[in-house]
Amino acid sequence: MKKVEAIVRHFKLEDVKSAITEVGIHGMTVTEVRGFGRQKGHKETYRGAEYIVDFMPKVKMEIVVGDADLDKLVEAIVRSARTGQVGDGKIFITNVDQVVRIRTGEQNDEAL
Amino acid sequence: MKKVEAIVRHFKLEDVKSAITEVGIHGMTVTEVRGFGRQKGHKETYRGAEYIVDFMPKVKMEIVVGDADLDKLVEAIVRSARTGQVGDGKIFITNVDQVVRIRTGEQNDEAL
Amino acid sequence: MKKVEAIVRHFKLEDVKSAITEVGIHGMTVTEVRGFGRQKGHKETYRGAEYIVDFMPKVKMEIVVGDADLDKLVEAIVRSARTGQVGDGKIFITNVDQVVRIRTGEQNDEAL
Amino acid sequence: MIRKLVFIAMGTALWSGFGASGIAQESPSAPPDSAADALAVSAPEVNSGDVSWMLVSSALVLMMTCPGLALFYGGLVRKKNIISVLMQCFFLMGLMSVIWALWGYSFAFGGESAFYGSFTEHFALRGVIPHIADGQIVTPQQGTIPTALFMMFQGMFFIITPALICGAFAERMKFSTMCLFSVLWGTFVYCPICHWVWADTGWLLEKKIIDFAGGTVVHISSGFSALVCALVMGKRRGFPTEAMPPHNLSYTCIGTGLLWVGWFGFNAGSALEANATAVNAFVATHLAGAAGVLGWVLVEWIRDGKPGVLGACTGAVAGLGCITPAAGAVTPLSGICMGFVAGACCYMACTKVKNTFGYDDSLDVFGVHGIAGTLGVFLAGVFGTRAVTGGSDSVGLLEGNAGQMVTQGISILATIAISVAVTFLLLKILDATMTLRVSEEDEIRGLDETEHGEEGYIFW
Amino acid sequence: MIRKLVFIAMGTALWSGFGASGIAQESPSAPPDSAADALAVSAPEVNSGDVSWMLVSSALVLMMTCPGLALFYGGLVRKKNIISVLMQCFFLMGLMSVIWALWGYSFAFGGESAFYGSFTEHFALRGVIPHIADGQIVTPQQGTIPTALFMMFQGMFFIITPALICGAFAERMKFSTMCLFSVLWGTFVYCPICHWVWADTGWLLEKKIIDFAGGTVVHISSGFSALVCALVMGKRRGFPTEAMPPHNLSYTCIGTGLLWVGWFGFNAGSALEANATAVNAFVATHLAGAAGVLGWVLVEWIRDGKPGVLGACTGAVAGLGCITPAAGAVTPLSGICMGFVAGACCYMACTKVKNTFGYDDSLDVFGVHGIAGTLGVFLAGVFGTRAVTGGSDSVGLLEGNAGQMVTQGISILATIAISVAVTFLLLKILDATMTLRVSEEDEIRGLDETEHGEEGYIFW
Amino acid sequence: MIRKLVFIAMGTALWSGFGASGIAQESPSAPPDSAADALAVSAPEVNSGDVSWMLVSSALVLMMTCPGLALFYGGLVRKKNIISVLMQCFFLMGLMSVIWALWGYSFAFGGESAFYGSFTEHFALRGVIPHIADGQIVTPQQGTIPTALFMMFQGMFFIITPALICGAFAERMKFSTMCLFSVLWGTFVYCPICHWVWADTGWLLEKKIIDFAGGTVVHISSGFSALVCALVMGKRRGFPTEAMPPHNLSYTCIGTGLLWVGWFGFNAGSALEANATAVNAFVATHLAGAAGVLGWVLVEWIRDGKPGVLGACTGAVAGLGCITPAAGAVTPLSGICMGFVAGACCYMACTKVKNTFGYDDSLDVFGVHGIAGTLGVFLAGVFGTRAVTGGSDSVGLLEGNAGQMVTQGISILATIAISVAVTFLLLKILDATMTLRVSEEDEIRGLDETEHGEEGYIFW
Ligand SMILES: Nc1ncnc2c1ncn2[C@@H]1O[C@H](COP(=O)(O)OP(=O)(O)O)[C@@H](O)[C@H]1O
Ligand SMILES: Nc1ncnc2c1ncn2[C@@H]1O[C@H](COP(=O)(O)OP(=O)(O)O)[C@@H](O)[C@H]1O
Ligand SMILES: Nc1ncnc2c1ncn2[C@@H]1O[C@H](COP(=O)(O)OP(=O)(O)O)[C@@H](O)[C@H]1O
Repeated sequence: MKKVEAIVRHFKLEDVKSAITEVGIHGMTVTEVRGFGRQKGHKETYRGAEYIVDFMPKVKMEIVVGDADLDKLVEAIVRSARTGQVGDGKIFITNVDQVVRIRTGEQNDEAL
Repeated sequence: MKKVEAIVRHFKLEDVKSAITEVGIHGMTVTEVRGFGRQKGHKETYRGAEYIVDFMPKVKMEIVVGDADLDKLVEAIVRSARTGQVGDGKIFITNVDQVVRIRTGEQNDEAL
Repeated sequence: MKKVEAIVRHFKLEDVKSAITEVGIHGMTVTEVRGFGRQKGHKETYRGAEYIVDFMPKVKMEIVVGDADLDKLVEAIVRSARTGQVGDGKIFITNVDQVVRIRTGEQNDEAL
Repeated sequence: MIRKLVFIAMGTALWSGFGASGIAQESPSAPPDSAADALAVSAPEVNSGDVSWMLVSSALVLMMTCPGLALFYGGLVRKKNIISVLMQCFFLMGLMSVIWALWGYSFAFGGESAFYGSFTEHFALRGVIPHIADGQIVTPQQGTIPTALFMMFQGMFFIITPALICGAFAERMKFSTMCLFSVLWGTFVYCPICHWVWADTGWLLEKKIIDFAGGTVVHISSGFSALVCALVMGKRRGFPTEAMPPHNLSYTCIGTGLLWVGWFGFNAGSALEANATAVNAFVATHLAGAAGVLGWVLVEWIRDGKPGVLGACTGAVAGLGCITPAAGAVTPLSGICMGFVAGACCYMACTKVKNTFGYDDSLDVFGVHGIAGTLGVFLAGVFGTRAVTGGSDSVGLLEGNAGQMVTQGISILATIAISVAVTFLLLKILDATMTLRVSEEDEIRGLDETEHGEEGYIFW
Repeated sequence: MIRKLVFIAMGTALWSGFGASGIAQESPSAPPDSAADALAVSAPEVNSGDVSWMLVSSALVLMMTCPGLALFYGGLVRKKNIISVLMQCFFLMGLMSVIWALWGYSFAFGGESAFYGSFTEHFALRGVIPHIADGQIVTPQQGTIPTALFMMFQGMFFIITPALICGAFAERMKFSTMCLFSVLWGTFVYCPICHWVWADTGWLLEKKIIDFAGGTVVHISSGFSALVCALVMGKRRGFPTEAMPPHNLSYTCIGTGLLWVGWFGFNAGSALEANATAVNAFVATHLAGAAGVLGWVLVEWIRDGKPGVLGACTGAVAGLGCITPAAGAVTPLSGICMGFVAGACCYMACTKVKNTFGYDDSLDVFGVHGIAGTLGVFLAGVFGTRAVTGGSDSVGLLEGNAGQMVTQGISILATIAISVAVTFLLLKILDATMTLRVSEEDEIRGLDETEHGEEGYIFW
Repeated sequence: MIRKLVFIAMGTALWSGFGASGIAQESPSAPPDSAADALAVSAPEVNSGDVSWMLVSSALVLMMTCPGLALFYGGLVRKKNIISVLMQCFFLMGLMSVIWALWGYSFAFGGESAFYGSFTEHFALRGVIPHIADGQIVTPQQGTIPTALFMMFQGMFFIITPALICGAFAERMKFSTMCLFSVLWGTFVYCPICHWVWADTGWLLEKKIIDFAGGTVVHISSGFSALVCALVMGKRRGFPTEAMPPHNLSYTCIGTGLLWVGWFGFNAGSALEANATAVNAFVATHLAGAAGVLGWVLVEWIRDGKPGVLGACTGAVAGLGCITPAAGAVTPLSGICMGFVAGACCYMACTKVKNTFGYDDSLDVFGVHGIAGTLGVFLAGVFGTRAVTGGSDSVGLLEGNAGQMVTQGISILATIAISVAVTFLLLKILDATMTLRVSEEDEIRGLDETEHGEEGYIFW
């Protein structure tokens, strides 16, 4: 099994969710994060004191899938999260050794 | 070493923490996340406009352990986080190559 | 490629960011987390009711780097995040199979 | 200045005084309209300064419920229940106001009985608001203000008192049951006590109780009813093992600030005129609130090691609650003593007493309002002075009038008795018919989502 | 009490009454200064109670804009736009106040025309504030209060009305355009309507319109202008498919509480005296707000299955908006009816109507203020009664004066006509010259960052 | 209307006027009680309109400290220090009120000296509140209101002034030291300056200073003391390299709205009557605040490229602070000028000046209150006019009275001198005895956790 971590723009969350469910994947975990990268931040000024905000709000989606679903999942994310502007985000794929569903104790692919 | 990521219900956090410390593990990192899965969300209505909230609040616990402790840790989580209702959450286990304790520079099992 | 997850103190975030960018790494994702470990928590009292707060606010930095950059990155983090007091945090290193840049579809090292 | 209002009987709440000298004494059995006509002839003219102050006071007391109490309570619950607390306070502003206009005012202030009012005399504001009688426009008047304003000011008390009780069953009560409970409680607990103490023919008024602005009517009644609610409804799931710290103390602090400001309307408004009594009530109220802060924080600092803002806020409310019955009868200096004692005692009630007995009065309604109110009615009997009430008879225990303590004691007991008995009865009936609590699953998910389908904060 | 103010013409807003009996009748064409001198001789003395109440009322109406409306609206937008909403409300307090002092008051209340005021007569507060004429200090007076206070009270209305409109184009309008739009709208929509209804020579006043505190001037004008804004500006990116729930309903609830309290100044202050009319307006206002809560929540509970705090708050505003034109002309009991109807109708307008036509009135300014205001002006003609307005002629439809309905209808139509036409024109001109909306990218990032360079909450 | 109060000396704060015409002139050396008796005979009657307004004003000024200032400051600090700021403001409401009742009022307004008051004359409100003398009830009166109300209104100023200073040492001062510092500062800085300016025998009053509502007493004193605090205490850890943006600007905006509303009590209340002076002060205050918004925002928009809500809020406070000494002496038009200038100048002080000198005045108390207050006292001498103050002598520089500028200058310098000197001394003593700052570790963790053991928001 693989864990797909996708860092995407905030307002793309719903689109990506739809795209993912369309390809038949029905579980994910989402975290609010701040990303630092090529995308230029913005300036905030409070009583003349300037702050460069270079951590941009993003969401991280974590989706664990069986190896068979990996490619179509990645493709769905890339398609739905892209705007073409700098800052669209990244996808990181890592290996998962084991999955357990807490409710039933089911393991691995059955637990997804 | 293994990283155990457990997505559990919010109100189970204290119970799981106790169960984990009872089996002798004394470190973890917790993140507030939103989970999408089988568990049905709920409907919110604002001036007649309905929103389906299908991202449920969950907490993600990340615990890195030596391989020897893995099984009892997973068992402790499953036991303490279970309610038997849909939405109890998942456990994902991945491999960790290296651990460093920042304060001392200690590495791997010594750093845990 | 490797994913470096560093759990560090809140107020060290800017220092660590600087140290990392100085060694030539220009992307990272940051999450607000709560850490439980050796560091003693504190007591809060509300109308005489005491609560032990043992989840300390921390930030988790996730940085994916090519294997070549790993050591200098870890070194930079350890150097900049250390105070020498209990609670400085940990670094966890895991393997990353694949990286995709959503904007361009570039893969792996090119995507970083 | 020699006090003008010497005809006000010692220890009598001033607004009753107007009644006593106006309606009650001169034409006790006259029907309202002709009484009003009579007033139009004999009563003092409407005084713009008094009207101005009473309009403001009414607005201030409304502000106490929302945003005041809504924030004070809202900050203390867990995030998942913030909406439910706001909704309880806010919806009661709608519900209780209409009930008051329909029958509440009439059942509190109408009728000739010593023990209860009349549902019909002023039903739907009959004889209270401007109307046409024999082709003449009649605007009923009470003292120097229109009766409609007196009714409105009193109505604001009718809103906040059941809202105070909500703190006891916060985070677990069904909203629909809460609504019905509040209407019934307002009718069968609040109105009778209000009648006893402030209606012309009330038996406690007759006994010359000192309860200037509602120590019995508001604080003891709500505080003890709250205790009954906490006991009958049972604890919140997880109490007391699970940590349930306030989710937003900044709200609680803002709310307390607004409560404090509103309390000036509550207490100084209870003079019903912008006169020296109002001024004394204002000053005594402020200093009692201030001393309440010091009292609680001092004890907390010594016992818990740190002074907290929740303690400061709770101490203020304790001091303000304690001075309420006494504000028009004691000097501001006595106010300082009373506030300080109340702050310290309520700390003990909210910590030691609650822990000992183990009931889950979620937001400490009993520990603050019940205790401070009781203390206040008691101490009003001790510190009451004719320098403030006017008249030539001695007033409180310190002026040598030990009999007042008996009156105060009887008033406290009677108020507790009716509050406990009727609240218990109502809760039992409601539990049997529509249940009091939400399901355990709903309690865990939080009432915001399950009872109201809304979320308090959406910060991402 | 027989009402003192029998000389006030039936159905005439009281403040115009002063004008009618003072300036207009006795010296209609006298220049302001000598009129003021004349007043100094013949007018009633400044009454401290009335001054006190009007100072308070002015403060309360300011409080309605910020924090009241700022919180009410601020809580309803998404987190990324909270600053922009606060800024719009707050900055308008600065901008509109200065415009009012410079020419707004003059253009609303100056001049002799039936249709528009004079830019010059009171330009920069000439003849309004204390000044020296022939070596004598002149402090112009209107009724029993200084004219400067009348000007100030009215000025607070000039602030809040454009601020209300901001709800329609929230989350997408350019700040600079919003500023200019508000100044132009205030000058060319607000001031004329205000002149028609409340200036001595206004044609709707002449027709004896019942609009006590601004059903036409404030609510219909802002509500219908808001609708035009929503239509001309177009929808927010993502509307209606994307979920845009309120980011902080607790703010909305606090804001509503403050709006409610402030509304007492708005409505009861419109009596311009601390008298029985003010009291009636206060009570009617409160009960209409309360009934509005019940009206909305009841319908919502039945239709959506759950009673929400946003519904309760919106219902309150609907009820309060509806009673505004009628508060000094109907009894508090009619207020209950009006509030209840408004609550229920506005629910329908904000849900059914908006969905059917599909415009994006972001915060439902039209659905609440437009509808409730129209309803209120209409129902004022139905329920108006001489028991409240004084005088001996019948007032509303229920008293047999069907002609009043025609006047009310004309007033509504005229107000809608000017609001829609001028707003449309202004928006088209501004769109062509400086554009109305921010760029799509800025809209996505949020106006806080892009228009103001600030963040609402930094919680980590 | 010709001004009634012609006997009030030009440039004299009105409340001193009462003293001057009442106590001071007729029986300067009489002991308080018999003076009060004398008043009961010769003084004007208590006026319900004036009492009403002064009760409201007192409530409004309290509201300025909490929730007003508490929110304004609370929003500006980092999340980990929100409780500490709220606690400082709230606890001072308790602490300073009791100190004021015990000796503060006496030391400010008692005695015969030109330079300091008497600790004993009115110790514990002796001769201020109702009491019995020779078997007679005595309610001391001042002008048309009870003395207790005058004392209370003044007491609210005694609370907010040290609370203002808290902005300078926010996020690093020990709470216990802050408490003691505030008591000492109130006693040895505030009370003397207050005595100079507003007590019957004060030397600056004697010199006919124009300081209507506290430009010297409140704003210069707190602003310059704040500067000393910032310098003596040193910078916050990380200042100025680390970003320390406001954690909750919505709080700051709400707080400013409430400050603005409360300021009407502060300034218009300083007329001590609901009269034309109060009205003028109200209007001038409002327009100065409004112009302050425009002044700051305009400069900020030009220099920083974007208009921010923090700028709008700070500009409002600057304008309101600047008009404070002048509100009862200049016309509202001058108020617009003064507010605008203050907004622009304070922008410069908070950005250029602070950056140049590099001190860490955390929340810009000096840059706002110090600068705006100084400007205000100065400009009051320029714009003061007999059209507003009454009387027949010319008042300000523009009316040809250049001498007034000297008085204003001396007043400013004297206020700065005592503020700087005594504050410096107190801080040095407190630093040596109990230390001023928390430990560096505590500063990093935040004062909420370390000083108060509480958390501001628990949102998960
Ligand atoms: N090396 C990295 N490790 C972890 N996260 C990264 C890394 N580089 C970028 N990111 C994440 O991806 C987001 C987008 O990256 P950015 O360089 O701004 O644009 P793009 O994805 O278009 O190249 C960043 O905000 C950050 O959250
Ligand atoms: N494929 C997945 N990848 C990542 N997280 C998942 C996945 N499936 C479920 N989750 C997480 O687990 C939580 C519980 O899953 P759900 O399907 O609702 O119930 P259950 O655990 O009882 O099967 C979800 O809310 C989500 O956070
Ligand atoms: N086994 C673990 N798994 C995951 N996170 C851990 C683990 N142990 C510690 N941490 C994280 O590291 C942080 C610091 O650990 P702690 O034991 O307090 O101090 P130190 O890093 O100095 O040993 C914790 O707050 C927690 O977030």
